[in-house]
Amino acid sequence: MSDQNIIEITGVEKRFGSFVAVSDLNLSLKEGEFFSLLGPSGCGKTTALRMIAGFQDYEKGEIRIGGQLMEDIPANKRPTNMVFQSYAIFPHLDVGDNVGFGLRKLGLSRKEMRERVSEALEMVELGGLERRKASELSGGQRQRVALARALVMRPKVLLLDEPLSALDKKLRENMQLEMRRLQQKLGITFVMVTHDQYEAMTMSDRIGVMFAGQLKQVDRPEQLYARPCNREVAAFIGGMNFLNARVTGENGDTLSVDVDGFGPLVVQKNPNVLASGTDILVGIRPEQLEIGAKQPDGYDAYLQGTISDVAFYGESVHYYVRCEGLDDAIVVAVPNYFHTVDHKPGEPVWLGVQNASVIDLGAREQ
Amino acid sequence: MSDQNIIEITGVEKRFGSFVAVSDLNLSLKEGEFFSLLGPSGCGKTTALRMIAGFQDYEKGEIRIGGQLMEDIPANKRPTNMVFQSYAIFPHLDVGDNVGFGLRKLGLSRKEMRERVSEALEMVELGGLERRKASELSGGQRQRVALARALVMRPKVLLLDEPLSALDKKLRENMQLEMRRLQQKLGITFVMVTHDQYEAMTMSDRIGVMFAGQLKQVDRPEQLYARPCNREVAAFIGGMNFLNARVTGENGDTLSVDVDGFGPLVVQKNPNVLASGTDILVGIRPEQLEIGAKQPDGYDAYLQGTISDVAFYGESVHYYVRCEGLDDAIVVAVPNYFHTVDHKPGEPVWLGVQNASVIDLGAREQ
Amino acid sequence: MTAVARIPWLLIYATAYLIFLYLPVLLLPLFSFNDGTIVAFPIKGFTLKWYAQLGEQETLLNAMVNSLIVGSVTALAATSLGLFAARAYVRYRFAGRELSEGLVMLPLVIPGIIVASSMLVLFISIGLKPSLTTVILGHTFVALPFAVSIMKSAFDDFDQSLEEAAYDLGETVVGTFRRVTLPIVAPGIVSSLLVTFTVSFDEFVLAFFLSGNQPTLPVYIWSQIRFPAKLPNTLALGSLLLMSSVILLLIAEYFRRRSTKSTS
Amino acid sequence: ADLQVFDWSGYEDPGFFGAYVEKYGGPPSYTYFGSQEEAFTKLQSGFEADLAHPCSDAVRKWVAADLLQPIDTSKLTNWDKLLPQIKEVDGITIDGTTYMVPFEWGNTGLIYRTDMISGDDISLQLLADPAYQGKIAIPDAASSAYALAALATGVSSYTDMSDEEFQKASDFLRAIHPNVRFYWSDAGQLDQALASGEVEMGWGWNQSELNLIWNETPAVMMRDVNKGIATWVCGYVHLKSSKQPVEQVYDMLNALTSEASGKYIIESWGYAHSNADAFKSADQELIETYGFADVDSFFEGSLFFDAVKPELEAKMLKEFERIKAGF
Amino acid sequence: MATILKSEAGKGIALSAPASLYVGLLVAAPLGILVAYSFWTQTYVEIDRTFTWANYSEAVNDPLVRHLLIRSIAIAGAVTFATVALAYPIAYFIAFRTQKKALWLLLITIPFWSSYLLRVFSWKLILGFNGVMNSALISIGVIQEPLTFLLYNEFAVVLTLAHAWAPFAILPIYVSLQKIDRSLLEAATDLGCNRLERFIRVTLPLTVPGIIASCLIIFIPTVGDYVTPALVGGSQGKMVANLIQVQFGAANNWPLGATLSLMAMVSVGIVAILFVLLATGLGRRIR
Ligand SMILES: Nc1ncnc2c1ncn2[C@@H]1O[C@H](COP(=O)(O)OP(=O)(O)OP(=O)(O)O)[C@@H](O)[C@H]1O
Ligand SMILES: Nc1ncnc2c1ncn2[C@@H]1O[C@H](COP(=O)(O)OP(=O)(O)OP(=O)(O)O)[C@@H](O)[C@H]1O
Ligand SMILES: NCCCCNCCCN
Ligand SMILES: [Mg+2]
Ligand SMILES: [Mg+2]
Repeated sequence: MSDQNIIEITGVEKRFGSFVAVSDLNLSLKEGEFFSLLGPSGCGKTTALRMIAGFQDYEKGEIRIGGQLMEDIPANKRPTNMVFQSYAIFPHLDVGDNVGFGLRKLGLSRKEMRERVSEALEMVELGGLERRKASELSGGQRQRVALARALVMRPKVLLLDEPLSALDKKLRENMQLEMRRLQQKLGITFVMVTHDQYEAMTMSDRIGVMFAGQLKQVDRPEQLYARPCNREVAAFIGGMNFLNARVTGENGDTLSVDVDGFGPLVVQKNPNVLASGTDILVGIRPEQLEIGAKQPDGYDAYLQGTISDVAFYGESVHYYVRCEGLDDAIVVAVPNYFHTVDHKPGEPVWLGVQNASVIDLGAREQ
Repeated sequence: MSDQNIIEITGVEKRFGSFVAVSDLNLSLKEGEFFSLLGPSGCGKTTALRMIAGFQDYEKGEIRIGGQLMEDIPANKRPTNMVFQSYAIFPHLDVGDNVGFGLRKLGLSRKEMRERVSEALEMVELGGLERRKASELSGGQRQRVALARALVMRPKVLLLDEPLSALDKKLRENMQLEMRRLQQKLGITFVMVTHDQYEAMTMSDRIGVMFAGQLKQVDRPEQLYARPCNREVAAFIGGMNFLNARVTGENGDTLSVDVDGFGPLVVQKNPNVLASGTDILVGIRPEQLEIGAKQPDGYDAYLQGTISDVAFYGESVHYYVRCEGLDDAIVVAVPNYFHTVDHKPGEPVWLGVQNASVIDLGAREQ
Repeated sequence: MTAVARIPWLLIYATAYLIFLYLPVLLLPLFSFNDGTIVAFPIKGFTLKWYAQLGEQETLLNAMVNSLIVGSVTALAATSLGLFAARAYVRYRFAGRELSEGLVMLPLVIPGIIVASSMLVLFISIGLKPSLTTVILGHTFVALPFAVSIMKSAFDDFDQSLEEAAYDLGETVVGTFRRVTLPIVAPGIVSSLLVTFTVSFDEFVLAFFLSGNQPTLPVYIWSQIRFPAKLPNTLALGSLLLMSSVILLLIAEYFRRRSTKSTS
Repeated sequence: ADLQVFDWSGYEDPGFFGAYVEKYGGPPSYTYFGSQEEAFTKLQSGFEADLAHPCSDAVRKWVAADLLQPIDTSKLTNWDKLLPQIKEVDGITIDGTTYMVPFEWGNTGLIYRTDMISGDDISLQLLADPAYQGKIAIPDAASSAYALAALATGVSSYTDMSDEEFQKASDFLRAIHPNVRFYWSDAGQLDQALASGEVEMGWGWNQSELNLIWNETPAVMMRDVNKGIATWVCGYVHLKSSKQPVEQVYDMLNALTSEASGKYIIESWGYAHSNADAFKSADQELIETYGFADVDSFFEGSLFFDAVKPELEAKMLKEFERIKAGF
Repeated sequence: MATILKSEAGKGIALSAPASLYVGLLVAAPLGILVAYSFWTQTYVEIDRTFTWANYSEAVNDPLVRHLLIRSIAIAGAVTFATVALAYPIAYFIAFRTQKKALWLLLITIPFWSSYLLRVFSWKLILGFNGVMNSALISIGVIQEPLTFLLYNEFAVVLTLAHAWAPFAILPIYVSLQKIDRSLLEAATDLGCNRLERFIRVTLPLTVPGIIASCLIIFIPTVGDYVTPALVGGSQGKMVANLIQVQFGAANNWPLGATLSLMAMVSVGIVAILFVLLATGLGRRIR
C-alpha cells in the first residue's frame, strides 16, 4: 500500500427522482489498499461502486482516479474493472473467451492473448480450464472466472460488488482468505461492497460504513469495532449492549459517567463520536462482560439480574440477563471454554464490567 | 415437551429417478419439541419436510403422526401446517384473508373467524393489520403472516422450511428469539429446516444433521457441538481443527492417543462415532486452544508454530498457525477480551491444549 | 406409498382438444388428393394431379413469392422495432414507458377491418398506391405487438450486468451489443422472426385492402376458394405449406435442443 | 412488359387468348377479384392494370368514376362478328362511346335438383314456399337478388322500379328469407350445397349448372323465359391506368374475341361467347347440353342486368342488408 | 452532467420511439382520416366534403345498425367465452400436468401454420350437410338425416372462431398459470383445501389477468371480423363488420363505412372496459 491517493471522491450526490441514494460522499483511497464499503441492504453501496465504475451518473461532486477527473470518461475507458455480484459470466462463451473478452480491444497478438489468459487463470487456480463451458462451472469457479476476467485487464482499481455473497459458507471463507492474499500479491486497489461485517473485517485494510446513503465512518476494522462513531455503526459491527449514561466529569482523555444500572464508571473519550453532550449513550460488547453466580472480583462496576434466555452458539453461549431498571436484557457472550460457566434461565447472576470495556457513543438522540 | 411421540418416521426412502434424495430416514419427535433439520444445500431437508406434510410421496417406509399412519391421508387432511420458505402469501388476498384462508373450512361463524384471525395476528405482533394488502408487507411482516396463517389452524405439528433465510441478519436474530418463545408458549411441535447452524443451535431442543440424504446425527445442540459423530458433522457445526491420531491404549471411557504434532493425549471415548479403530481422527475447536508467545502453563500438550494469517472477527481474532509436520494451519480463536493477546504474521508461537478439548471422531477414512 | 390411480381427465380432454385443433387442418391434405372439383363428401378417388399442376400455376407461385417477401420484410422490420422497444421497456424506467407499452400493444385489439380501411384511406391520401410496400407497412403494424412481447420475455431473462461487464471490459456500446446482447437474445430474435413471419403469412384482411396487383397468398386463396375449379390446387398448396412449416419447426426444434444440450 | 389483367379467377386459361400468347410468347399477368364491387373499390383505391373484366351493369359507374378509356372499335378486328344483340346491351356503349368489349355472357337463373323437384312444379314462386325452409340459396348481391325479385313479382323495368314495385320486390325477398340457407358469395358455395342436397334450388349462374353436370349431379337451370330468367354480359374494359402500348391491349382484346377463343370457351368451359361465328364452329351437341341452342330467346325474353339508377341501387343495397338481417 | 441520450430516460425514450411512433402514426393518422370521412357524404362516386352529422344520425337511428352491433357483440362474446372456456383446461394441463410443455405448445401451434381461409373452409367440410360430422353420425346410426343446424348460423361462427383463436387464448393463460408460485398451491392444500377449492380460491383468481388479456385479444378483433361470418355464418351470422365491408365495397359509401367503424370501435371499447372492470371485480371477490 502506498501513500498515493488513487481514488478521490468529493461531495458526490446521487438521486433517483427525489430519493437520495448517496449523499455528500467524500472518500480517498490509497494505492494498493483493500477497502470495503459495508452497510445494510439498500444503503447505497452498489450505487457508490457503480459511480466509480462509470455506470451511474450523479448530480453533484466529482470523482478522480489516478488524479484524473472521470466526468467525461465512459465506463469502457476507465482504469477500473468490476466483478459483478451475479458474476456476469458470458453464457455463450467458454472460460478462455470470457477471460480474454476485454483483451480483444488491446490489439495483442494471439499468442500474447493466450498467455495473458492462462496466466490470469493460473492466478485464480483455474489453470487449464480455458475450454470449459460457462454452464459447466460451479459457483466458486464462476466467481474465479469473473475475478480473472477483471484482473487480466490489469486495472488500477478492482471493484467488487458482493463478490462472495452467492457462495456457501465454507467456500466463502476459503475465498476470503485467497482474495486477500491475491490482492496483497498484486498490489492493486480493491474496492469491495459487502453487507457482511465479518467479511469486511477479515479482508479489509479499511472499511467505510454506510447507512441510508451516508458514509458514517471510515476506519480500520479494529478501530471500527472498538470506537464506533454512533449507535448504528456499533450495532452493525457485532453485538452491543447500549446503556444510557450521564457525564459527571471530564479529565483529559476520559469522562466520568454514571451508567444506568452499573453506576459510576470512567470511559475513554471516543474521538469518532459525531456529537458529545451530558446525556450520552455507552456501549458494552457482550464478550467483554463477566458473568457469575457470585459477584466476580476485580471489576470496576457490577450489576445484578436474572437469566431470561440462553442461546447456545457453539463457540460461545449468550446469556440474556434482565436487570431491574433496564428496558432491554443485557447480553453476555461467554466463550465455550470447557463450559466453565453454566447458568439456567431464572437464575440470579452478577455481571461485572471494567472501565476499558465501556465505549463512549456520544450524545443521545443525535 | 412431553414424552409422547408425535411423529414417528421409520425407514423412509425417497428417490427422484435413480437419485436417492432421502435414504432410510428414521426419526421420532416428541410432542412440544422444537426440532431442526440441519444440513447443506441439497441434502434432502426440504424433501423430508414435504414428506411429513404430505406433499411428497415416497418409495419405502412409513410416517405416523399422533400414532396414525399417514399413508393415505392427503396433505389437506393432515394435522400439520407449513410455513413455506417463500412464505407463499396469497398475493390476491389481504392479510386478514390470508390468515383466515384455512378457517373457512372449519364452519366457524364470521365472528369466531374474525376473532381467531385477530388473535393469531396479535400472537405474531401484527394486530390490526387485517386489511393490509399482501404487496404492502415487508419481508419480516410476510414471515409473520405466514406463521400466523399456519398457527391459526392449531396444528399438532408446525413445519417450517427455512423460515428466516429471506430476512436480514438483524431481523433474523429477533425472529429467532420470538419464534422460540412462541413455540414454548404454545407447546406445539415445531419441525424447522435450516442450513444455518447458529439458527439451529440457538432455537432447537434437538437437531438432526443431514448429509446427502442421510440423517447422520440427532442430538441436543451442546452434544452435537461437543460430541459430533464424524468429521463432516464436526466441521458443519462450527470451526474445527482436524488432526490424525493413533490409539495407543484404552482405559474404560478414555483412549490414550498419539496426536500429530501435539503428541500423547488422553481423550474421552465419543459414544456417537460411527466406527472406531486404531488410526483415528481427533478434533480441537479453535476457541479451546491456548496461544502464547511463550509456552503456556497447565496444558496437557503443546505445539510450536508460526502465525501465517490473522483474521479479525470483532468479538474474536482468528490466528492461523503453521506447524511443522502438519498440512493444514491450526486455527486458534481468541476472544476479543481487551486484546490481551496480539500476534503478528511471522511470529513464532506456542499452542497449548487440554485433554478435555480433544474430541474423538472415530476411525479415519470411514 | 402408492399413488391412487386417477382417471386422467385432463389428459383425455387435452387429447380431444388436439383432435379439435387438427381436424380441419388434416382435411386439407385429404381433399388435395380428391379426384373431383367439388370439395364435398363422398371422396371421388385418389389423384396427384392437383399437386402436379401446382408448378404451372404461375399466379399462385407469384402470390406465394409475394407472401414470402412480405413475410420476411415484415418479420425483419417488426423484430427490429420490437427488439429496441422491448429493450427499452425492460431496461429503462422513463416517463411515458407504460403509455408507450400500451400503445405498441394496441394493434392487437383494433378490429382488422378498421385498421385495414383506415390505412387504405391514409396511404391513398398520402399518395402511396396499394402495393407490397403498403402491405408490409400494415403487417409490420399488426406483427409488432407479437415481436415486442417475445423480445420482452427474452430481455426479461437477460441479466443486464452482462452488458455492463462487456462495457466495463473496454467494449464500445455497439461492440457490446454485437458481442454480448445479440448472441444471448438470439433465440428470442429467432422466435420473434418466426412468429411475425407467420402472422404476416396468414394475414388476410389487411393484405386484401392494401395489396395492389401483387396479391399475397391469402388474397389469392380468397379469390380462388370462391371459384371451384381452382380450389383443389389451393388445397394442395395449403397442404404443402403445412408440411413445410412442420418440417421447418422440427428442424428449429432439433437445433434448439442441440444448443440447450450443449449449454446445460 | 406483361399486360396486366384484373379479372375473375379462372380467366387466365391460355385457351381464351391463344393468338396473344403466340404473338407475345406468353400470357399476360393476372390479378383476381371476387366480385365487381371488390374490383371497383380496389380500382378506386389506386389499383392499376391495363384491362379489367366487369359486367355490363357496372360500366356506367366505372365511367362515372373516371376509370375507363373509350374503346376504339376500329381497332377491334372481331367487332363485326360479335352477336348484334350483344352490342345493344346497355353499358357496352354509353352516349355513343363504346367502353366495353363484350366477351362472355350467360344466364342467372333458378337451378334446381331434378331428383327432388319436378320440372313441372318449378317456378320462382316456389322459392317462397314454406315447404322449402332452409332449402334455397340466393346470391349475396343486391342487384342479383332484386333481379330475381323483379322477375318473380312481374316488375316492368328492373332498372327503374317505381316505389310500389320496389316494395313488392322487397316483400318477395322478405318472404323467401326464411327459406334461405345462405346468401352465397361465391359460386362454389352454391355448387357444393346443390351437389350435396343441402339446398334443393338456388338462384345462380350457368357455370354452376355446368359444374354440377360435370360432377354428375342431377341438377338443371330453369331456362323458360316465361317463368323468369336473367341474362348478363361481361367483357373487357380498357383502364385509364393502363401503361402498356395500346397495340398490345388491342391484340389481347382481339385474341379474346376471336372465333377460336369462342369455340374453346364454349366447348371446354360451357360459357356462351360474344363471337357469333363461334356458335357455328363449336360442337352443336355441347351447345345443346349447355342450354345455348336458342340464343335469341334470351335476348328477347329474359331480364337483362343493366345498370340500375344510382338512387335505386342505393335503395336496393340498403334494403337488401335489412332483409338479410331479418328486418 | 449528462446529455439526454446518456440518461436512462433518454435512452429508453430513444429506443422505444421508433416502435411507438410507428404504431402511433398508423393509429392516429388513419383514425383521424376516418373521423373526417364520417362527417362527409358520398353520392354515387362523388365525395361531398361539407361537414354534416347526417351519417351519425342515420346510423344511430337505424335499428339495423343497433341490431347488428348488438349481435356482433353477442357473437364476439360467445366466441370469447367458448374459446377461453375450451382453452383454459388445456393451458392448465400444459402448465401443471405434463412435463413435455414445449412439445404440447408446439403441437398447439402447428395447425396455425396453414392458411386461415383454408381452415375456415375446412370447417365447412366438417359441419356441412354431407360433411365429416354428419357422415360420421349417420354411419354410426345416431341420425338418419343430416343435421342442418351445424353450419350457416351463429354456432358455426362461434365454433370456427373458437378454433381460430385457440393459441391466442391458450398462450396468455398458460403464461399466467406458469407464473403461479407452486408453493401457493401447496399452501392452499396445506390449509385444508381439496383440489377444486384450491383451484377456485387460488389458481383462478391468480389467472384473472391472463384471462382478461386473452378475452380482449379475442373479443375486440372478433367484432371486426367479416370473413368468417361471410363464409360460415349463413343468413343469420352476419355481423356489423359485414355491413361496414358493404359500405366500403358494394355500397361505395365510405363516409357511412367510416361512421360505422368508429361507432363499432367505441361500443367495443365501452364493452371491453366494462368487462375488464367486472372481471377484475369478480376476481377480487373470491376469498
Ligand atoms: N435505478 C434505480 N432507480 C431508483 N432507485 C434506485 C435505483 N437503483 C437503486 N435505487 C435505490 O437506491 C437505494 C440504494 O441502492 P443500492 O443498490 O446502491 O443499495 P445497496 O446498498 O447496494 O443494497 P444491496 O445490499 O441490497 O445490494 C435503494 O433504496 C434502491 O432502491
Ligand atoms: N422434484 C425433483 N426432481 C428431481 N430431483 C429433485 C426434486 N426435488 C428435489 N430434488 C433433488 O433432491 C435433492 C434434495 O433436495 P431438497 O430440496 O430436499 O434439498 P434441501 O436440503 O432442501 O436443499 P436447500 O437447502 O438447497 O433447500 C437435491 O439434490 C435436489 O436436486
Ligand atoms: N350482376 C351480374 C352478375 C354477373 C355475374 N357474372 C359472373 C361472371 C363470372 N365469370
Ligand atoms: Mg447492492
Ligand atoms: Mg430446501
